Amino acid sequence: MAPAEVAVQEAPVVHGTGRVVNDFSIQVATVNGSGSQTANLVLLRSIFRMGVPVSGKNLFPSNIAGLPTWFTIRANKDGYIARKKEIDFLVAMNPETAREDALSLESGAAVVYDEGLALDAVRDDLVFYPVPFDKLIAGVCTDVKLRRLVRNMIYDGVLAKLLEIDLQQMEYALQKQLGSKPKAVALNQQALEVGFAYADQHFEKRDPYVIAPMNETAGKILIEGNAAAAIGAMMAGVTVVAWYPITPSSSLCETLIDYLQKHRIDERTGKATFAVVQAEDEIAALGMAVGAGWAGARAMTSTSGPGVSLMGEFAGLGYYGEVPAVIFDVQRVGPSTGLPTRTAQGDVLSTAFLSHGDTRHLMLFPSSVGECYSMAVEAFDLAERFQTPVFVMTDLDLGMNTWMSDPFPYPEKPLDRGKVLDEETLERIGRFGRYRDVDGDGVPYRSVPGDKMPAYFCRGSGHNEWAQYSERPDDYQNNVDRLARKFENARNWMPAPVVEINRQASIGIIAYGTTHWAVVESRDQLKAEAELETSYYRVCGYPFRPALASFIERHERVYVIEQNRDGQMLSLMKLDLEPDLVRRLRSVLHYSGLPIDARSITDSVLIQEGYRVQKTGADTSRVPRQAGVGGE
Amino acid sequence: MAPAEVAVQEAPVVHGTGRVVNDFSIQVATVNGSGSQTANLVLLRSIFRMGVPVSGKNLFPSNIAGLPTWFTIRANKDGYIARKKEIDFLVAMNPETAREDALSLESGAAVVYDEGLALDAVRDDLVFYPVPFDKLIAGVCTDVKLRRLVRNMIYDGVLAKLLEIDLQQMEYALQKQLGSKPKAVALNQQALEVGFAYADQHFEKRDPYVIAPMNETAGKILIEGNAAAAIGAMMAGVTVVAWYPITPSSSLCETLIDYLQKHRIDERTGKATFAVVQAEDEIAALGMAVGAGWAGARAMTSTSGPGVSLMGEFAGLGYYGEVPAVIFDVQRVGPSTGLPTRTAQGDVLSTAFLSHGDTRHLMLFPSSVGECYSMAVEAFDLAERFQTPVFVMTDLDLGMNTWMSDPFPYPEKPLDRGKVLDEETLERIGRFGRYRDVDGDGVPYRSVPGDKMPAYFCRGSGHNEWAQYSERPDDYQNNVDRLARKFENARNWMPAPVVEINRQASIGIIAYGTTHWAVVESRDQLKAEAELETSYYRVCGYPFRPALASFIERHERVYVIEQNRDGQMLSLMKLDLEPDLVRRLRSVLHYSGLPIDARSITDSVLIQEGYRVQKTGADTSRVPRQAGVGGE
Amino acid sequence: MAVATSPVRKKVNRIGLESREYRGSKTTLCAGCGHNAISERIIGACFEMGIEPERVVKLSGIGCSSKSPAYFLGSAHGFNAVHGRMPSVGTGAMLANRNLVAIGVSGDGDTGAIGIGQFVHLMRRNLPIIYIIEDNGCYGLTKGQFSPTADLGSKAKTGVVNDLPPIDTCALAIELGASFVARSFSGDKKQLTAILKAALSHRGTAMLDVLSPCVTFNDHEGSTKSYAYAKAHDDPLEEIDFVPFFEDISIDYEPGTTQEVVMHDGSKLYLKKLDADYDPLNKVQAMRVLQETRSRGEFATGLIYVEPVKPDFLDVLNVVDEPLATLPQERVRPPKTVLDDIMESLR
Amino acid sequence: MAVATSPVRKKVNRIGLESREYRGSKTTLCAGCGHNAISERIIGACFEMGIEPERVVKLSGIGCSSKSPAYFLGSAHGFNAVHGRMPSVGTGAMLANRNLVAIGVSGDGDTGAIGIGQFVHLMRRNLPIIYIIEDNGCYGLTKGQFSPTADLGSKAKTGVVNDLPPIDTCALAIELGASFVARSFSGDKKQLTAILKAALSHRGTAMLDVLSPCVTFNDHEGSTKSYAYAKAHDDPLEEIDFVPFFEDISIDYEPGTTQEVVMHDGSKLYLKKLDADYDPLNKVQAMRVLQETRSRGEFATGLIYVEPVKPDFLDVLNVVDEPLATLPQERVRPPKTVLDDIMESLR
Ligand SMILES: Cc1ncc(C[n+]2csc(CCOP(=O)(O)OP(=O)(O)O)c2C)c(N)n1
Ligand SMILES: Cc1ncc(C[n+]2csc(CCOP(=O)(O)OP(=O)(O)O)c2C)c(N)n1
Ligand code: SF4
Ligand code: SF4
Ligand SMILES: [Mg+2]
Ligand SMILES: [Mg+2]
Repeated sequence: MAPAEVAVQEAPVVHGTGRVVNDFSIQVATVNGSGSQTANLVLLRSIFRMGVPVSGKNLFPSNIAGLPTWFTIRANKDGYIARKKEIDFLVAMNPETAREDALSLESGAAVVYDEGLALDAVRDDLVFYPVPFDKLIAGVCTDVKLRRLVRNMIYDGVLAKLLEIDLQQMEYALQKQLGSKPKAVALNQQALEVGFAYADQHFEKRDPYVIAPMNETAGKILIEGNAAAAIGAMMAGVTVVAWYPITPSSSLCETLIDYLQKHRIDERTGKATFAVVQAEDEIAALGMAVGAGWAGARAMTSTSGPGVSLMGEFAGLGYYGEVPAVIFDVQRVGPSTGLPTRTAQGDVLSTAFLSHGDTRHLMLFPSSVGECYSMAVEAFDLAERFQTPVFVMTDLDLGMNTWMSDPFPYPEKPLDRGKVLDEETLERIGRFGRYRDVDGDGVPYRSVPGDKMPAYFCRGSGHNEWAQYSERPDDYQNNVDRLARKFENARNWMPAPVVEINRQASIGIIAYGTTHWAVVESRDQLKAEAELETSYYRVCGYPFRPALASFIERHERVYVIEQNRDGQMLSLMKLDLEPDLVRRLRSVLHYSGLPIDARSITDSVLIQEGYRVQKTGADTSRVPRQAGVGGE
Repeated sequence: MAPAEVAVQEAPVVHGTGRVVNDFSIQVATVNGSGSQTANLVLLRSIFRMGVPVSGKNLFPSNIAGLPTWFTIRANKDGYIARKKEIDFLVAMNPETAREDALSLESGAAVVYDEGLALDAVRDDLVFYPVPFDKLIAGVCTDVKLRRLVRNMIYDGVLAKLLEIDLQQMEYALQKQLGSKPKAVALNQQALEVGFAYADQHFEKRDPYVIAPMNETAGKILIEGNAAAAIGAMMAGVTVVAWYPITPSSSLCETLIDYLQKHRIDERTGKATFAVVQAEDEIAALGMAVGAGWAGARAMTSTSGPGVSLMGEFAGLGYYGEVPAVIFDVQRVGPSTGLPTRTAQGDVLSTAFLSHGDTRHLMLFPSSVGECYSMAVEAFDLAERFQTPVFVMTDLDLGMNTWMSDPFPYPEKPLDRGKVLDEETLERIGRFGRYRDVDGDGVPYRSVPGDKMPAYFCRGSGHNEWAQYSERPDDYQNNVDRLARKFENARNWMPAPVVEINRQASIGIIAYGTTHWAVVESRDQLKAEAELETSYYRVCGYPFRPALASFIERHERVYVIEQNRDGQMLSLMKLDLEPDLVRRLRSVLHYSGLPIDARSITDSVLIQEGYRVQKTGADTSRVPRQAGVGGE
Repeated sequence: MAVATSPVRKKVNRIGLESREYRGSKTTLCAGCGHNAISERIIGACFEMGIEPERVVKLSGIGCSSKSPAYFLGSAHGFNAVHGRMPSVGTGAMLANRNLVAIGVSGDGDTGAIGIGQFVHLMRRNLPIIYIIEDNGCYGLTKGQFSPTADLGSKAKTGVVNDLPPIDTCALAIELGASFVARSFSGDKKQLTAILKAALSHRGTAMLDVLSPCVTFNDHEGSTKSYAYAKAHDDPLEEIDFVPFFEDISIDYEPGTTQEVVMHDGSKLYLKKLDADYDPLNKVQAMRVLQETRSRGEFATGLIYVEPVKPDFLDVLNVVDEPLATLPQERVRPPKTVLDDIMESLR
Repeated sequence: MAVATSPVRKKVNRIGLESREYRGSKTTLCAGCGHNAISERIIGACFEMGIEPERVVKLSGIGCSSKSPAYFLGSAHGFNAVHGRMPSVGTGAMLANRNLVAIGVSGDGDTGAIGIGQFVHLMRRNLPIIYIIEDNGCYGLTKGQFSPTADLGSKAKTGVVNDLPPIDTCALAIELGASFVARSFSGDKKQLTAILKAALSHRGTAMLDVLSPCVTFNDHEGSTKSYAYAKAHDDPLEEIDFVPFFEDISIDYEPGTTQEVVMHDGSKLYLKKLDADYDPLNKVQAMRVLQETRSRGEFATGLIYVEPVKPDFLDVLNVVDEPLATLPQERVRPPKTVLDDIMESLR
């Protein structure tokens, strides 16, 4: 079903100087629950502050403490921030995986590790930097409990020295991270310095990797997609939030609560201009959002696959009763509970048709944290404009990892509350029929409880234009035909695709969501390695814009690249497009749970284009053999 | 989206004699809850017993009592038993709709009605038979309460006389219906006779419609699809049934309970060889079936659209944990609560992809009560063979209406319990790996709690071949690739399509489920009216058999006929087939909630083939204007 | 003597509305169904209390009972949601606009089976809503299957015997924190109206379990309440007033007394009206009374428990007084400075 | 003096198994998590009772607690279902094979929130299963959100305050008809083992609410149980034994006494062990004791209620003694004559 994942080996780009500047990845291997988050984010931010494009991805297990975790930072002067398969610089802190971690490196990679692990006995073709962490930390801190927490900051110090990262930027980043806890800052700062000093005194630089200042991040921010979506929801004026915790979506609502509590408390009364409920489950969460949307609130929920599967019945009610609601689906790996802490784009097809009986849904596909923000705002407008549930399809990679971005612009447009009945309209249209297609666009007017406009009865059972219960075939058919028209009209309101036409290209690439970042890099690889020119179409919404067909028409072969087994977006296209266009489509699929990387795309496209590609190992080296029994 | 429904008028086939023999439809218009069921079924069965092909369809509202209901019998010497749009003979018992009912008839139709309704004042081009029901019933029965119940039997008597139905067959049918209540039989018999006598004395036959004995039903049975499926489940050896009431599926489990209590009580101990639970909802119902299937039972549930929408999460667990379960989806009109008492084929697409994250399901599509029976048996075998949920997609028309059929054959094959581990197998395969693809067909072996074979841990989270928790990319990918292989292999185990190749035909027709019956008739119409020869492919299962592609290949244009708005089966085909074949496919859609009729298909095909078709009224005449506010 | 002729003045309530302005569409339920009587009482109570219909939202799940919101207060908004999920929809609606008066109608199947999870959590939240269970011990709309409040041992028309004990929704509601819990009978006009009026002036969850006979399906041969059973086991049978089919049952009895109600199928219901001096403020006593009456095969009726000043869910959430739904943009979209500050903090 | 050397005989139970044969995989839960201690007690109780592991099915939903079935009885079948739905899966399994011993493990989130509906109905059915709630007042696996058993007023790490009162699963279970209801504490080895052993010999639903500290997330500043709160409001603070992080809490106290347990975060739990002569057969009293202890801020521990001879769900359904799952074809497919008769009846 899926093409085998093959990959030519990427040689580290060694410059004339023998130095690899701003183009490598660092991986920190720890145990979850051991408190390495601060050290890793400080490392990330300090590189970012030096003006070098970065991304940080956390590969963590689905439990709370005690299992292997990897944090990978990619610094790349060209702005490639997708996951890269190869690790150039390893920090091995986890005794359980250290051997395997070291074995999986390419020859010539560097490894900072705890002295006691004696990794230099495992192989001899790496650059070894053993550090006596325990000894060093003992000097920093007497409290045994605290040692565990600041120990990790030592490797930041070591790396600062080895990678030539500005220590001041590290200190700034530390301040940023722990600013509210001065004692913690001081302690960590000490650890940082101890690490730096140790490296300074004991290590001779023997690997080529360094960070040098650039000017590529000025003005930019670092943020996770979930936080970005939360800010978007707040700026969209969300008033009712009902949610149920689930990885990887929980932090969306949790961050939102934080922001709302800070910025949406009425100054005069000290009361909240919002209501947030942790519901008893996802059915109730969407039920509350639907109830609130019906009663005029801007309402939302946020969840992941299992939650979406539970929301089917209410999603259908929202579609047929025509109730606005925004649902963030931060996708993780399915089927079923699947891999709760891994990323995928696997809910696309089932969400499009979520619920029985000719139901269809609008979907948005943010690719970046910036779009998590802007599409969150847009989703509320679309939900009210089209009076229907709108799904914002993000994923774990976007939602929970840290991304660079331009700062988010303040919304230009006022809130679009859609066709809410007012006296003027009522006069114009005469009698109010809740489901009457007055304007010929399939979108009827609605009134809202308490607004003194004519009331109506909302229901999931058959109804006519006047919102009366009806089992008449003509009423039924007129109504669902109008719904189909409304859906069709929504096409042109969906966020526009991002299209890059390359006049020399006979090959097109289509992607969406986080797959974008690997595509950007892969297109350059295709050009560099095989002189393959490509055009690019990034899908931002469903139903598709008409531009999709014209894009495909311009190209002989079009690769649809996505992170699921079944080629779900391609499937939606098959349903929509003329067979002539469908014939041009090919699939590039990646579904290991890890974020897609450029190499996998490039190789798959090259193979499908008839090139011979040298095979490398499967994309699994960075994951524990000892994946124990347990799990969410 | 849907072609407008147009229809040329079908002229009643008047024979040389001026008599229309065995080719007309009778409609009885009553109020639900008024007890006309017995009279209608007696009428149906008596025609059936005279050897004439018949079908009976009940058009009822979604409430319990007091709203208009229509029962339509079609008698057809050629065996066409799909719904026919035109009514030839009306029995108007409902004062509320009588006027409208009469107005909707074609000129020349006959109407039996309650004297007081004075329908002859409404129009004068019908054949009128006014009957003084109240006066007649008063003579039969003194108890006022009972009068209401036997009153309807009078029209049976009147019809027996007018349509030349054998009174003895009516009496037989009455006996069959009420055999256990001798007093009721006697009373009804009297009413029958009174009606017959009245017609005999007062009416001169002025309409052309008569029933004459034939020999087309000998040995056949009359049954509803739900009862047929229940018998199938019992013969499949079902042991655990968990269900939640919902129209139109409730009678499936209710009938099953009846049969099980009669035929599956252990003679020696008086105990049940089955367990039936009315669950608290559909989530629990499927959860119980999955738990029971995992523990080795043959387990099932039965529901309709809203229930399926709630079952998403467990369906995904069944797919990924590989647990057998049989789910009957007796489809009704959606979206949402929709029209609970109307028929549709609207859950096809959402059920195929029910649940997030690359989940897929096997589906069976019975067309007849015979297939409700045989596919029920088959579904349990397939569920165990492929260790996965199997959906049997029937609909309200099939499930709740009364159909003729050949008697059901006793199953030839023994139960296929699939790959259940035993000592011999264990020896052969060495170590037991629950999710190991030992045989290369994607189907692993399973053990069952209490069977003393090696145990395993079943889970919806990531797992490897040994059923251990795993988050490894390669484990994940290997496993879902195997699942895809398993699904692919199931293709050839799905019930074979029923294919009729017409060598002269350049046009193919594809249908499934109850649509079949209208297709049979429509193909004859196409031939008779436009000399259009057609081939026919009836889909019986999903994933599709490879034969589907070859069928389409043989034909220039292929019409996929179905009862939903969105062309759902056609959509599934688009996903599966080469674009070259997809190009040949066209949709014929019918989604008014009424069973599809041949005329609608014929007209739609003719129009799409470029013929000019005379338009008739929409298919809505038989449904109340006064559809009130209320509803399920 | 000449009399001044003035148009007949219809009786109006304190906000100037006539009773008919509280009516809804014509019912499509069976004649004699207890649910219809309850609709009448809701109409009456809202009229008498002078509730503004446009402030009311009517909410329901799916079932015969859940249809009834269409049959009262026709000028109020209504939402007939999905089966068993009225609580979440009602919660959302009240969050959107706390000034609404929410009247939720559910069935014993809608609440006791598929909806019991949402019921539990609504009670726990003390959402301001009147939550009425129209309790007939069966699934009316799907033709008479047992619901979780059906009598143990009763036998349905299909022959199936109910082998599980009934759930007591009042006891559950009290245990879970509802601040107003009552039980009544659809035909007890006086008591039900009084309870509804009290509920309309209560702030917080008012849970009303209203026994409401299903004339069509709750007619169980072999049931401990059935006519046949009564005939065999009850001596003073001849004294029983046979209530004809399709006619409302109405009763009126004194506080402290027990009333035997004969249902349409001849089965009997024993209602024990709480004493006039019963103290509904005492939770422990309320639970005890429920248990005791239940063990005698009786239903305690009346206002069983009330906690008059418990903060409701909106208070707990500290939501502004105005409806969230209609707050203007200035109050829900923070100014540019806020966004800029957030951006700054992320550098 | 020469001593005969024989291999050291490990202690075996009545069916000849060693204790280690009741172990499962290595836990992946946090060190010190109460759930681990409960797994140990299950291992101990099953060993002591001589349960055949191959007759056991381990069932769970989703959560840290729901992972624990992997950590005991490794040779038993297990099913880690979906969140909150263990009851239905367990019901199906027991229907399939009534000879199994079902041990279900759930969390307070898994049961109290998403799963409360299935919980209610399982209790009502008196399904033969040991239903253990590993109750830590929070959602461990999703990082510490409040569950429905969280203390009113406690404050999570995110700053959110829990503003709803806790659900008492024991009171609910008794009200709903469970035939064995107990509460204990993960660290009370003696009591918990005794209760588990009793539960293993009970036929019907044995509902065990086991308080089980989450060392990682149930560490709520501002909670009424928190260390800080205790410091401010409690005089004899210096007497409190600070329980170091990541170490099991274990306690042992006498019937009739109240034990103050200091949790990892310094918060306190008050456990009131039922008197030695407490009569668990009395339902009314059981409910009263629960209410009273609760109102004092204590948790009653011990076997709170038992109804020893209540028919279980399989009895009620009158299912044959053999597992339905493995009945041979002859017993589940009626003979041809039956089908023929049915066909005849449809002519
Ligand atoms: C998800 C779902 N499952 C099942 C149904 C079918 N259904 C409609 S009403 C009903 C039961 C109604 O019983 P109750 O709530 O007691 O109301 P009553 O009709 O007795 O007033 C059921 C099961 C449905 N509409 N939706
Ligand atoms: C349908 C669904 N919703 C949400 C989740 C996410 N989830 C996993 S565990 C859990 C809560 C667990 O809490 P609890 O049952 O108390 O177990 P604990 O971890 O505290 O032992 C949640 C919400 C899920 N897996 N599935
Ligand atoms: S079926 Fe029963 S509950 Fe439904 S309307 Fe009729 S009497 Fe009422
Ligand atoms: S997070 Fe809490 S509940 Fe989960 S394993 Fe750790 S201590 Fe236990
Ligand atoms: Mg009911
Ligand atoms: Mg918990």
